Amino acid sequence: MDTAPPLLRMSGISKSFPGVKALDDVSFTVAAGEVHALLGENGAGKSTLLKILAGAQSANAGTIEIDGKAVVLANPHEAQQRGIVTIYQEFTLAPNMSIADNVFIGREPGSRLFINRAELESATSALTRRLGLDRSVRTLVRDLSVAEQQLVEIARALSMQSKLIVMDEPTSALSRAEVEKLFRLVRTLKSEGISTIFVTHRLEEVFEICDNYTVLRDGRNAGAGAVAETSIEGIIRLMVGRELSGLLARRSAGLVGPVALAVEDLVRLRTPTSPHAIELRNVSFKVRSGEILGLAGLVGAGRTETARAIFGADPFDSGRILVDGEPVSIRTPQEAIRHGIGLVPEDRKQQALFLALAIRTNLSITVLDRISNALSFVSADKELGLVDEYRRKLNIRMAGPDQLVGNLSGGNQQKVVLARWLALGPRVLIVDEPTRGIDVGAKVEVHNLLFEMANAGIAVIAISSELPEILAISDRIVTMREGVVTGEIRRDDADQEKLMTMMTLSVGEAA
Amino acid sequence: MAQDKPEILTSVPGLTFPFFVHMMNAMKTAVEAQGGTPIESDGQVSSPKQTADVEAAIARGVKGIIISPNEVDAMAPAIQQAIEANIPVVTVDRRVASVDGILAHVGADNVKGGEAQGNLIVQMFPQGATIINLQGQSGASPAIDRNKGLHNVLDAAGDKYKIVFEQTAGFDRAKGLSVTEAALSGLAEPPQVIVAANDDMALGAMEAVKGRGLTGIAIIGFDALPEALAQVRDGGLTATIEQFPGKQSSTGVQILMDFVKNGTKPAEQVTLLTPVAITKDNLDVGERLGEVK
Amino acid sequence: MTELRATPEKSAGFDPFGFAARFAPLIFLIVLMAVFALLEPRFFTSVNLFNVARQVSITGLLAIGMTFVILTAGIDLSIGSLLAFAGLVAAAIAKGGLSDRFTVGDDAIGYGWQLAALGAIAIGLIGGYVQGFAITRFKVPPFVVTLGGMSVFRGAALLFAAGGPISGFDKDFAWWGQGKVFEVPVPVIIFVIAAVLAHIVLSYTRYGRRVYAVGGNPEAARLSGLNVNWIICSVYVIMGFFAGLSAFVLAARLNSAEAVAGTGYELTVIASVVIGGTSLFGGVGTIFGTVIGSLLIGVLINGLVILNVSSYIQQIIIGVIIVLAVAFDTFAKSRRRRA
Amino acid sequence: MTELRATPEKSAGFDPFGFAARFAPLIFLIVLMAVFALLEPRFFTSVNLFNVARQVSITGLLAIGMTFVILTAGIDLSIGSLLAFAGLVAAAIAKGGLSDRFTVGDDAIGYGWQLAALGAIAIGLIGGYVQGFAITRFKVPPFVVTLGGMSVFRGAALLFAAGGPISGFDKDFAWWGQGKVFEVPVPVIIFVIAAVLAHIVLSYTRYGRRVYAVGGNPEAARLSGLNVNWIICSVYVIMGFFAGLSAFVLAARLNSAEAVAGTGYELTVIASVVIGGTSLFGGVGTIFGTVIGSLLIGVLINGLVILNVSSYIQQIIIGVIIVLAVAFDTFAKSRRRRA
Ligand SMILES: Nc1ncnc2c1ncn2[C@@H]1O[C@H](COP(=O)(O)OP(=O)(O)OP(=O)(O)O)[C@@H](O)[C@H]1O
Ligand SMILES: Nc1ncnc2c1ncn2[C@@H]1O[C@H](COP(=O)(O)OP(=O)(O)OP(=O)(O)O)[C@@H](O)[C@H]1O
Ligand SMILES: [Mg+2]
Ligand SMILES: [Mg+2]
Repeated sequence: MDTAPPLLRMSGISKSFPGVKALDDVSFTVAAGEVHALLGENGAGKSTLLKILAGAQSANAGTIEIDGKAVVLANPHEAQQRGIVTIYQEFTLAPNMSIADNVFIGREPGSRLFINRAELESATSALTRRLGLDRSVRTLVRDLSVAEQQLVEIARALSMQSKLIVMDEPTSALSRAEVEKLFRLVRTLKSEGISTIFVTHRLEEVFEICDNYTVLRDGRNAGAGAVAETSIEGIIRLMVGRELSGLLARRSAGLVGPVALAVEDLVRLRTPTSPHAIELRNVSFKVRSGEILGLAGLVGAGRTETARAIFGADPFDSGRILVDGEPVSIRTPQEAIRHGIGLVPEDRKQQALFLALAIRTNLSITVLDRISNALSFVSADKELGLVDEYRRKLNIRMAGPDQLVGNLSGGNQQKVVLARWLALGPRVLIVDEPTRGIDVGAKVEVHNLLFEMANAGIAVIAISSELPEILAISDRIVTMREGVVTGEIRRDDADQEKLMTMMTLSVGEAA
Repeated sequence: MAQDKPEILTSVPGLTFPFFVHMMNAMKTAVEAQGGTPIESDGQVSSPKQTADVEAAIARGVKGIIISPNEVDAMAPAIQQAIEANIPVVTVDRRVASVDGILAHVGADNVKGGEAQGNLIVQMFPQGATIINLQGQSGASPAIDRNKGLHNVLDAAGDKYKIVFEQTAGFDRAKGLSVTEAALSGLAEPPQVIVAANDDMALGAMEAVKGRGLTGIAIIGFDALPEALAQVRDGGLTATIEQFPGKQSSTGVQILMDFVKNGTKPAEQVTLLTPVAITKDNLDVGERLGEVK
Repeated sequence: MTELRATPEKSAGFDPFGFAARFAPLIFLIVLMAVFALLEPRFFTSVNLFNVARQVSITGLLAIGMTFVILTAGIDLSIGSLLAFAGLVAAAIAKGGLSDRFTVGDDAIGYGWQLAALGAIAIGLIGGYVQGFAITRFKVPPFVVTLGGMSVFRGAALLFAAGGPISGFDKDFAWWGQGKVFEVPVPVIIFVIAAVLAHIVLSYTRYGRRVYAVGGNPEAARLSGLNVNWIICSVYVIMGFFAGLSAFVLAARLNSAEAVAGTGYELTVIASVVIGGTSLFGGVGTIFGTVIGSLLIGVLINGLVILNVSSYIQQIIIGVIIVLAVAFDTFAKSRRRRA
Repeated sequence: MTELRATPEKSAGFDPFGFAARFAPLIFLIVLMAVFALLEPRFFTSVNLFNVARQVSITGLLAIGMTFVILTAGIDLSIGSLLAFAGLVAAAIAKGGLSDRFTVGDDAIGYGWQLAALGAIAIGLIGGYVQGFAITRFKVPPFVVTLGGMSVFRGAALLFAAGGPISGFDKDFAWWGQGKVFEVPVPVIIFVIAAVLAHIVLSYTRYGRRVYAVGGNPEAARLSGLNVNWIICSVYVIMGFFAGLSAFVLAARLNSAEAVAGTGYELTVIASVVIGGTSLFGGVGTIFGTVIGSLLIGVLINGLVILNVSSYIQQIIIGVIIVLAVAFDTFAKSRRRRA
């Protein structure tokens, strides 16, 4: 059996985009029944490699062998025929169709012509139950949260006949509970002899679930091996090619200033635009300038809703928002910005980026007033200066300021969004999952940026589903569950277990 | 394009209307018969488009222009331009009064045609009549003129001629049908006359009347298309108006070519042909009767 | 789309907002008809209502095809021209050539309505396929391809018939447009059958689901292994089929085919589809809505004519009501989400 | 570092694919003109080229406004009707009312071209604003609102002038459409100035940036603090301005204003904009492209007439070439990606 060819062998894969060589002579091997981690910094070429494997893009050079036989994967359909099933990094669902329709699209049970709806729905709900997605299978995908949508994508992949499941950052939108359910499923698949390729920027997950790893750096192979024989530091070294600089020193809590933003009894009922949104019930908290307040909670805790309500992105029913002690009326994001509040939204593609526009346009959109003259002409010098400043500060990898944002890797896109708000310099900045899909190196950079901002006197509210991150960056942590604040704790007193308990408390217990 | 084969611009308001298709064919045949080369221009029912065509023809250096203007006032500047470029212009059907120097006009006024319809109604129903009037496309000048002519006569003839229903049907057969259907539903009594501003609408109205199983309604069209002549012959339509587009065209071309070839100016600057209402009795007046089998 | 919105709230008894959201166009239609009936009782006679239904059938058939197209976020501006061309071809076949184009009644020789219908539909299918091919193969937006097609087919129609009509068919041909079965006009029967079939295809077949998926998120559909190009091309072929079919029915109805037939139909038809709740961005819409939308426009035009409103003012009223109908639909849907 | 690798390709000298991608419409235009010039040398005379330029100016002005609209992923079907209405208002003002509508030449009394121009532009602005308001406030898709507007403004124009034209203005008025400055027709000068200004606004000002942003991703624009509704409304106002301006120029050019003016302009104008590389999905496009697109259509129409192509065949050729032009653009851009 030792001589048997591996399940998948990709060799000599190269791929260029205008101005960027995304992959350069990359080789990649996956054995049957293994869970293989594909790692690398943002823009290293992971997604590009996997899209080539999925038949969604074509390589400029290289060969793909499955079970030792060379294959051509001209389109996603052919890849699926050969048992390669992919969960893409980007959203690939039809928003106006139900969960069941999305899961089985193109493969509906039934006769040649007609769909058997009953079978379709029961098959779907069997899958969603296994994943812990607690929704009617008739719910429209557009009414789901990002996390739930991710689960639908996973369900779709699991519903297909497969030999190899490719998961490009499946956990970036999930919290711990769903991640564990997913891992349980991956182990089951493994026991059935099905291989998994797993991409993540949360390196601890690699050690939890993966057998082997391959690291890419700048589109080239940087190393590979067995997970058991390496460490997080070892992998980081391969990814980054240098030692990571540590976290910045933070200003001590004593220097924190007056209350910059106070939220009092915020109530938002099942609401205008989203019938399934979390109801907010009497959410109150304060954040001081110079402080980083962590908002922790499980999926559906209502953190995003709170942030959007404060920012004026969605209306709320009652409650007050005070900026610098003064009650303010905020009904639109524009008004929020006028009061010095900024929001880095959860979903960068849908809510933050202008994918078909240049990086410079994306970055300067919030500060146009500042970089233009009295006649409202935008100064090219100032704009390019701005791009240059943040390209250095955040180490954004781009071909140039005129490159389209849509062509950046996911992590670099996130950095552009952050840069946009940093450039504005708000008094209160809310960041919703600021490091989703960001590599370890960049994560440190983003954290340092948040510290810098706090040090500069900005009040920061950080929402994150990663408890280690919350613990690493917050001065103080507020926990939420199902639209209710369940507790508050100083960072120094907190650890993962305590937070977990607070996050799962129900209302009565919290009081 | 030699000197002996002078190029002549033949321009009509719109080649989607059978009336103008016939006019265009008559013009082209006449130009060729007179030893010229016709340059075809379709105004596409748009004054700017027809203006553009005239300008293109001036740039091409045509020796003469025969044109039926889409709209007399709007086409005046283009015709002025041609005259300033020393190109003789003959207008057909619609007369551009505001420009001096037009070589000749040969026409059968649309207002007169409308009057012919009105006169026929008065003659057929001396006791008075109830009338449905299907107007042409809103704002189009033949629609305006024909409607005006009809009203000139009927309004003067007194109260006994009641227009019980008046709507545009856009010169379109399908609309002629649907508007007539609605009108017949909306009226307590079927009308005695349906008068339409072109044959297409009249033929549509005829189908509506047939569909209702009504008889004895006089349906009057306009344009004397072969199909309408056939229906007049077979009793589907009562009458249609002949404006002699072919004769207008050939006369116009004759005048133009005489001038282009010999420099002869016409004796009469304006030639007006009187529109005639064609009924079963005078079918032979129809210019295009030959096309009917 | 409304029917896709699976509702856990269903069991919660009658939900007036949900009802209003789902049936907003229907409610609007009923109100409109009530207003017309009040202003002019003759509007509500069976003769007139059958008239409306028959008039609606022609554009309604086109609207069914257009629903498929718009569900994929496409658009087809060429339908009026394609209809004219297909109608002339059918007429020429029925008359056995162009030489006898005006012979009236049963004397007309020819190849029969069967071949004529086939000819019209064939032209529609070919026209639709060519456009679908250009859209998927050359990646030219549907708006542009069908704008081109609009010009090309009109030119072809004019050229084919040298600008003139072809008319006077035999009784069997005319029956398809003018006949009745138990008081119900034949075009109405054709329309109803077509609508039911199209509804079944869109709601219950694999193909229908795929049309929604491609419209909802083409990239996702592609990555799910669907042959997106094939599906997009197919909706233009379906549109072409309906253009051919309605060309045949219209020719039979008017007892004549003309090169200028169908001018401006594209906008009326698109308006019908959108009033029925189908989204121009694709992925959302139903045949039921389209039928209501077509009826709404038909009723509007007929009602205003019956009331003998001046044609200038008619245009103003029609424009305003189209906007109001869609605004009402949007409003009802947003109310529902608030509830 | 990817960013380092990016540079060598740039300095590798002339990139033919990049050039072709950027200037595909221009290349297409030049080839078309060359073909016409070869087939008929008289096409290339300065008189004729100025003719083309003047003819293009009217629709070109509309296309500039339409570029703003399409950049926000909108569409405006009402422009032809709005133009007709605005033109009639200008004409009525210039003639001092409707009673003297046919008085010819300088005898015509009235309120002068200044007030007439203002009147036309005011109608355009109001018409645009009302539609922009309906789009942003009632959340009705632009396609529907402006389809309604198309009907309403046409009705209003017909009603205003009781269906008939108004004509015969004084010399000063007519100069704006018929005059020349050093051989260059006045409409051409207006068009060029407007194009340059629009280009500056879109490329170099805050407002321009915001228009692109709203078109690129309205939700992201809203969350970046832009007043999306305001911007969307504003592009319809700009479109209205250009409709009013070109109504004035057209009336001056024809020495007459008609209620049926501008019929079908919406499609020609949208085609010009799209041929120029502007995406119907918003966020992508330039005024330069729009100017090229307008010229392309103008040259096509003029060239075919000069070549004496039969009018029916002209329509077929125009349809095909519009599709080819956009296909060529798409093809050039995709080559660039591949390279
Ligand atoms: N369609 C495209 N056009 C141009 N460049 C692209 C395109 N897709 C990817 N790239 C570039 O290719 C490189 C690799 O991108 P890829 O998405 O594979 O990175 P990744 O390793 O998946 O990063 P991340 O962890 O951020 O998802 C990046 O520099 C990116 O900018
Ligand atoms: N952009 C949005 N607009 C309206 N509603 C939204 C939006 N995003 C999410 N929602 C709604 O909010 C609900 C909960 O979202 P989500 O799960 O993101 O909550 P959360 O507390 O922010 O949790 P997390 O941040 O862990 O995802 C979802 O059911 C979804 O319908
Ligand atoms: Mg990636
Ligand atoms: Mg969230």
